[in-house]
Amino acid sequence: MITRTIFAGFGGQGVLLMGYVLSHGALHKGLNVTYFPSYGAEMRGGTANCTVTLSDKKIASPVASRPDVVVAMNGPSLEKFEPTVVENGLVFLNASLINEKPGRSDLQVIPVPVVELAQEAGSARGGNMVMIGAVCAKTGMLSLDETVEGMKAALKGKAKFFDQNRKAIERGFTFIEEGK
Amino acid sequence: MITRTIFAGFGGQGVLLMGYVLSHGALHKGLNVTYFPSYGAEMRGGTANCTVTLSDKKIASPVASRPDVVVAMNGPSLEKFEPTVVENGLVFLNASLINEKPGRSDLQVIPVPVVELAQEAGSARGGNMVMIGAVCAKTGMLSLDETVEGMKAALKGKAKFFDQNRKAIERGFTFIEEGK
Amino acid sequence: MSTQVAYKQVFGWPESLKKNPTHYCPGCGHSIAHRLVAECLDELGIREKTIGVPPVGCAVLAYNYFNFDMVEAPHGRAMAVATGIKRVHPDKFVLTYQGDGDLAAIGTAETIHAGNRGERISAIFINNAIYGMTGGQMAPTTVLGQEATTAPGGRDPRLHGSPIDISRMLAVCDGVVYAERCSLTSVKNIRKAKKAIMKSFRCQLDDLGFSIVELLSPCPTNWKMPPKDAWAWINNEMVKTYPLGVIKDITGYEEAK
Amino acid sequence: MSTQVAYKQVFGWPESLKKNPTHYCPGCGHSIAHRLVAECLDELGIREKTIGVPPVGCAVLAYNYFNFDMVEAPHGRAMAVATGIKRVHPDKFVLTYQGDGDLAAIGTAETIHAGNRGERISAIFINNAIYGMTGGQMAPTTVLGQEATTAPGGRDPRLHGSPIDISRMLAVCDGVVYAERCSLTSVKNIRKAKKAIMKSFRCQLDDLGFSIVELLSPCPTNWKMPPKDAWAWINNEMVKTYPLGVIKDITGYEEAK
Amino acid sequence: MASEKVLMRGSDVVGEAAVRAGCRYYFGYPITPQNELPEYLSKRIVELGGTFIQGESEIASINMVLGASAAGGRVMTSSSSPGIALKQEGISYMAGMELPAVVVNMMRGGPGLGNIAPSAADYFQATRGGGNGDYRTPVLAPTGCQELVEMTFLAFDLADKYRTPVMLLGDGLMGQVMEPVVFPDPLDPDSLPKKDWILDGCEGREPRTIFSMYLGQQGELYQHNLRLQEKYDRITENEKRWETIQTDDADIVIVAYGTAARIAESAMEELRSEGSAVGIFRPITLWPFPLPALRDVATKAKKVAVFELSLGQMVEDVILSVGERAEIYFYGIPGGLIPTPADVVEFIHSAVRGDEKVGRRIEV
Amino acid sequence: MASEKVLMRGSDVVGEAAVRAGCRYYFGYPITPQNELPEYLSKRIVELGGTFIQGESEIASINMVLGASAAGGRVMTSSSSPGIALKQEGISYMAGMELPAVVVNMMRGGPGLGNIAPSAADYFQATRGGGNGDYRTPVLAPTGCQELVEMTFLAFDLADKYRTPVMLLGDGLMGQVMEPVVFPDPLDPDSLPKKDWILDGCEGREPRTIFSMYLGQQGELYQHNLRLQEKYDRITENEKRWETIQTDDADIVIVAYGTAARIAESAMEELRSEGSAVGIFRPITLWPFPLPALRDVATKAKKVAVFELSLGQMVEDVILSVGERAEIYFYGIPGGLIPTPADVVEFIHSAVRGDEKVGRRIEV
Amino acid sequence: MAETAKRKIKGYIVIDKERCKGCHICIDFCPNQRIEADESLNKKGYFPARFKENIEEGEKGCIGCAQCATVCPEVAIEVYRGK
Amino acid sequence: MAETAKRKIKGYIVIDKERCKGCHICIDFCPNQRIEADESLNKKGYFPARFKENIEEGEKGCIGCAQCATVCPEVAIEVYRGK
Ligand SMILES: Cc1ncc(C[n+]2csc(CCOP(=O)(O)OP(=O)(O)O)c2C)c(N)n1
Ligand SMILES: Cc1ncc(C[n+]2csc(CCOP(=O)(O)OP(=O)(O)O)c2C)c(N)n1
Ligand code: SF4
Ligand code: SF4
Ligand code: SF4
Ligand code: SF4
Repeated sequence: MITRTIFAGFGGQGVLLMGYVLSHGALHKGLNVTYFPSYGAEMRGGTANCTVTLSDKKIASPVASRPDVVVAMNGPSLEKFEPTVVENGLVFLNASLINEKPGRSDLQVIPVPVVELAQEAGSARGGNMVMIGAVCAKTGMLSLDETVEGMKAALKGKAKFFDQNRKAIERGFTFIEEGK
Repeated sequence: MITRTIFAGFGGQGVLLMGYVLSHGALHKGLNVTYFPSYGAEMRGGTANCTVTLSDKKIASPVASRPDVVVAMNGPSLEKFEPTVVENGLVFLNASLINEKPGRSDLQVIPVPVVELAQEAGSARGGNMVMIGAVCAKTGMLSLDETVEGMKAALKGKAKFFDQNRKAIERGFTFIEEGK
Repeated sequence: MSTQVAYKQVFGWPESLKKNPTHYCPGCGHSIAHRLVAECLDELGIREKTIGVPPVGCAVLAYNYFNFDMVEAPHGRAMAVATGIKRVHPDKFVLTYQGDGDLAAIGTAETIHAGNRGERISAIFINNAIYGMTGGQMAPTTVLGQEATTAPGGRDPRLHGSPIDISRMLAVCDGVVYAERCSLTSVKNIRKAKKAIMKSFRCQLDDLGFSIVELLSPCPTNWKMPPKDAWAWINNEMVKTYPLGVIKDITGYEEAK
Repeated sequence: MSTQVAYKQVFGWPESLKKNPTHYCPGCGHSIAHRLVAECLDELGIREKTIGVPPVGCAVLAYNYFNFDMVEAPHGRAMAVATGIKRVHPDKFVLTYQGDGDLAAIGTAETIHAGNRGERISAIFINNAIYGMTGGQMAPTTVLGQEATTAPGGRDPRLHGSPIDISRMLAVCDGVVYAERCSLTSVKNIRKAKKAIMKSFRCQLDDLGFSIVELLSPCPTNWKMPPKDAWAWINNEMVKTYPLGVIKDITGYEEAK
Repeated sequence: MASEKVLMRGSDVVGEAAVRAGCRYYFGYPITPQNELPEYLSKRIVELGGTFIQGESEIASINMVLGASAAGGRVMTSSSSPGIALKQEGISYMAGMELPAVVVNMMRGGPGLGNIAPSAADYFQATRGGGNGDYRTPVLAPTGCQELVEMTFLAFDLADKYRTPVMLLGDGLMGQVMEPVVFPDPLDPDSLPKKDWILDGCEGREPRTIFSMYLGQQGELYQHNLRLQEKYDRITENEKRWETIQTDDADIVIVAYGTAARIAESAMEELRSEGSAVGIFRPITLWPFPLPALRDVATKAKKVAVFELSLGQMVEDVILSVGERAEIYFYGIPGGLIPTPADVVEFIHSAVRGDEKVGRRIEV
Repeated sequence: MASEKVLMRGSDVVGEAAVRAGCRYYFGYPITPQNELPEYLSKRIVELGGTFIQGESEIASINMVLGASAAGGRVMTSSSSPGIALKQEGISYMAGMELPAVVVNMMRGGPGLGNIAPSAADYFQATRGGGNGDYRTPVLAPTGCQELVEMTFLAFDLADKYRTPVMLLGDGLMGQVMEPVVFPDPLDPDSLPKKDWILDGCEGREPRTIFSMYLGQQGELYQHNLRLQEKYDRITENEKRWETIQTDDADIVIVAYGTAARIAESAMEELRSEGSAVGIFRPITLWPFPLPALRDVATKAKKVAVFELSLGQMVEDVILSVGERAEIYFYGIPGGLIPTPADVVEFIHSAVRGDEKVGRRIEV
Repeated sequence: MAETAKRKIKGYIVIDKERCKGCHICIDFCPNQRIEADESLNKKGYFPARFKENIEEGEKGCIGCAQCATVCPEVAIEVYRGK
Repeated sequence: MAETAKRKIKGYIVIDKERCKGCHICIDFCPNQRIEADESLNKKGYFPARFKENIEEGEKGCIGCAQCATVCPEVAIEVYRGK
């Protein structure tokens, strides 16, 4: 089984960190993993994205021309990556920011109101953690524990953030599990 | 007919100028000619030499591994080029400086006391002009007039030296023609 | 807009700037410097005879913003490229626009010798004490103690050397007629900077020689400061290493009003 | 030699020089500079811990003359090469020996930045105002009016720029602790030059920073003058552009006797 | 001790592998996409008591490397395409002076400034010597983080063994990818074999000199070049490395290296799942090029398909290896795009059909 | 008017030919063995109202060339091997920016500082682009002074026609040799075709920009490279040049260019006088390499003998041209010696016998 | 612009909301606190600056001094002054 | 060295004739004119400097001051001084 996920959004939305969390969690779980950030144009500003590939076998290319999962944290990202998702693929939307809906009807779309959920979990800045929680919960790529372990490894040394982030990840899980 | 001549000596002895004179004279005469100076090591001092090739046909390589004529203005040059001369080749020696004799017995050796002859011609510094005169006279590569024309072309613009140099060249010719 | 009070635009878009959005970060000094250059060209009416050379650095895309002829130079070589242009078109106006890595590290030789030859070039030198484009590495102008991604504990003179003052070095050259250091971090300083740029341009138009205007410029992104703090850091800290003011002036110009 | 009067050798061959004949032209300053460097190393007893970097220039073969470890540097890059060596062997003594083309033209950036980093290197800078090795082209230090094969009518500031004073530029750098200009054209000047070299070597041994000794040096061949006239030209003409003396000294050393 | 499996970015992997291989000297100038490597080392190497200098330029950096190497240090520099172009003179000197060092090129799109997307358009420069003279540098082209570890170690060893600069050729993708890696035990630099040619002051011995200039009129430079050539022949004889993937039963073999090989492998998986007998021949050393091995594989398969992130550079070595022994197809993507397995699949479809819809047939 | 026959040194010939071809801008840095060229121009070009600048380095010089070219000037630089190595970044930029210029390389022995004897060891660098990225520069390899005149004119014309840097590849011997030459009439620079892409201030038109960076995510750099490739294909199609000498009846054809070809011609004369049917194939453009022509000649002769002033660079192009159509022998003299016809005669004797006493047989 | 506002003020500014990058330097530099941060993101994802058109009790209006525009790095502000 | 000479002089010099390049700088700098140019070339082709051993009437002898050696570019002069 091989799963390719693209996380995308504005520079400041912590999309690369989501990818780290997933990658570290997968390593913890014993999977093969590649993480590949957009290191795009040699210029400031703009959007960021990263591709995480998980597999139980050796991973050849770390690039995903046709991702299984897309996590869009803003409108331009949705626009850019929607066409690339595999048929019947999964699209997560930052519902706090994105009003548009994907045009394709084959896709399974999961809108996540990340800002609101993060606020509920204690800090409005934890939107990316909520989202990664939701992604892992929905796809089953990582369990809650594995996701939290991934987060800790990704933030190695910054223990003071662990607690808050765990709460946000949990909120993402419950959002999927409980549908709200 | 192709004739390759190497002129060699100390840096200050005007060996390159001898080559110029021969080359320009040959151009004047309507021959094909190549002139190739030693541009040796990227360093100061040491010796200088040049190779002049005359021919009535197209000249391929301007380099002479086996010259027909060698003009040695000092001992080290004789040492260096003697072994390269063709069988029965011609060697001109600056007899004012070189006491050694070539070891090869096949060679035709012409010692020219250039300093003394130049003094006779009016200036001790004209040794190289005496020598080129002697060389042209002996080999018949250029006539006296052609040699003088070559000298004028080589020194283009420096007319004030023409007279003195002509005298020295003539002295070289008479040295060969009259044997003294 | 209004029928009752007549409003007049007192601040707007200079013609020498294209109306493209810039890629610069919020609070970056590059875009201010762009505007000042553009305003000066407009006021001198020389946009159409200007040829500019941007750096490799954050301003590498300056040709998307400046509304005149421009040619890219390899990193550090803007002064050499500008020299080539100016020698072909001595009657045109040639400027380079360069960062500190470009002008004072890899381009040191080109900078010093263009100055030394007295090339009729105006150099706009954006000193932001860091490598912006490549992500915050130490610049030759990084001040002591300042953090950079390649000077993790802060710049230490023993390990990394001291901040370089290339404008003062240029001042040693006979061919350099004018060098001034300004900053982009207050209304007053920005206006002063504009005057300096104007003067530099005049040096070229009057065929006096080489001139350079060094602009202390904030890089909030790589300094890891909010724009406001970045501006304050220049005013409070950076000027200690790079005091503002005229470094050399043999133009003989009367002080501008 | 004599049985009646006891003679003692008061001037002889320094151990730090190999006994090879040099390839320098008659009356050239390079060989004098070699000797002074060698004498200083001998007197400090550091020959066996010295690593030298010659230039590409007439002194490219200096490793045939100096009797200590030496490594060739590409043209202009001696300072960078020396930096690499010194960082591997901070306890060894590292010197560069460079001509004006090498140090002040192609090597400008390497020179300025080695100085700026305060590398513990001693630089011997042979300023002969010309490119010797390549046959008399203009150097960045060629003085105004001086003829060169690439400045046929003599150096003209408008066409060729003005002579560069790299030692004064280096003095701007914090890392440079000592810079002095001497000449090799009289008994007194040569002795002064030796003192300066000694001082520069001490700077390194005492871990103070970067130092440079600039030596005005005759190139009779490319100046097309007899040696004697070349020496006189330095004393009478060249010093006008390059005045002798200390340019910077923050060593705190007491003046040598 | 060998490390646990850690998730690490390619550039950092090279940095960590370098210090574990005993490298204590790094000189370099920033350029995307390889800045993470010097950034990593600016901390790591200094912790270990080594030297990190951000040179004022690529040229200064390569010459600091030259000096440090002459002084006996295990030393490295890194850059990306235009920066590597600037180092050519220095590399040529080091080849001539027989000085070991590791030069990392994380290639980007060109020519000129281009952009920082992955590319392999510096193949000629790397394998034929972009500097002056008859010299070669071993070129290692890893694929993926674990191999970056191995190749970094190998690069230092080859450099010292043959006294030559060695090039490690990657690209931005390789430098940016994070993958789990295991590191071998760190080497103590003091435990490395002593070099008897270095400059460290002539105490107790004759002075040594290191140079590339041979002025002698007796053909000294000629002799020196023949000596170098002999060394290059030895390297060619002994150091060729390559990987074959499922070539045994393959009717068509993709020849690709580095990132292109990874993409090709994904394509191969897809093609195999469609039922095509596709294999991969991956040169690991680009110089010396594994000519005999490729010749064998190609002769057997009868069809090779060269896939390059350039408009055709390695393909020359493939032609030189294969000649008329197999049909050769070529497809190149010049710098500036991140290529995808789908492109390669299309290319192989074309090659299998024998048409030129994607890529082209090479006439030999 | 066309000049009378004058006796002139190769370097000066290039200088005079350049100004007659309308070149008014020269930027360069001294290096032996080509200093006579800038020295000549420092006077000549200034007399004509043009610009001569001795740059502070090769890098500064090539970038002055870049600027002058962008500004529309006919411009030239020159150097020798290590200096040309330093210009690689600039040349790569100019290729990417499509800027015309003539770059003269009077090669010397390498690697590194080497020495100044003739050499042809920069063939790879010249023909494959020693800089970064997928680019090529036309490379002209004249032999002798009269051809230096023609090739200098041609270099400027090709540069402008295709908007590309063009390399003129000689060596110290060629630069130092004096031979009689005739020059064509001087061109008035103002009479040259106007360029509609240059930068001269945007009066009355939209501003223009010239650059090599293509950041766009839509494959702009990719497209740019394909465009360049198309141009290179056109050049390959149209601009191949070569000379054959007595190949019609030849059983063995010597392949050599530049100085080596001159030496080879002397050798051929000697060999012919011995009764051997020897011919010469001389590539004049090294890139584009005259592959089809050589293929034809080789197929007919059945034996080719490659003679290079390097340890084997052009021989790769010969193999790519000839393949198994003929036996290929190689003999190379690395920089540092002035080779003699006698060496080549020995080599051909070996090749005719089919042994490897001098040179070696290449397995294809 | 509302009539009421205009009567009280000497000048006004127009901020190009999409050009603005939300550095908020202008907010700092306006002597009369006529600029504030918008609460909604623009298309690029920044919180742009917004001109405070309505003058509350005790506040001064815009005087068209152009200080905001002078410091604005994005040339996002046009300034108009009444005659 | 002749006895006569030695008695009169405080010092003497030894010039390495083959090392000397005939720049004749030393001749200029000797305060007592103790050096002159040789008339015959050395092996390299230079006219080397030569120490004037014999002191003529009215001349001063070598004082071993080493000025010649200090200025000699070739380190071709060794200087000896009497005690
Ligand atoms: C030859 C070369 N070396 C390095 C780089 C990478 N590079 C691009 S910009 C830059 C420095 C940027 O810093 P600066 O000049 O200070 O400008 P800023 O981005 O801060 O405005 C570097 C090192 C390059 N493009 N080319
Ligand atoms: C890269 C490179 N450029 C140019 C040269 C040619 N070159 C050799 S020495 C030299 C300059 C010599 O002048 P200087 O440094 O003043 O030393 P001098 O010979 O006068 O002592 C030059 C340009 C070279 N060898 N390498
Ligand atoms: S990185 Fe710094 S210099 Fe570059 S655009 Fe951003 S703030 Fe400006
Ligand atoms: S050319 Fe000049 S610097 Fe070089 S050795 Fe001769 S005199 Fe000395
Ligand atoms: S200063 Fe300009 S960019 Fe910054 S917030 Fe104000 S309007 Fe926006
Ligand atoms: S013009 Fe002056 S008063 Fe008006 S908003 Fe701007 S800074 Fe404030």
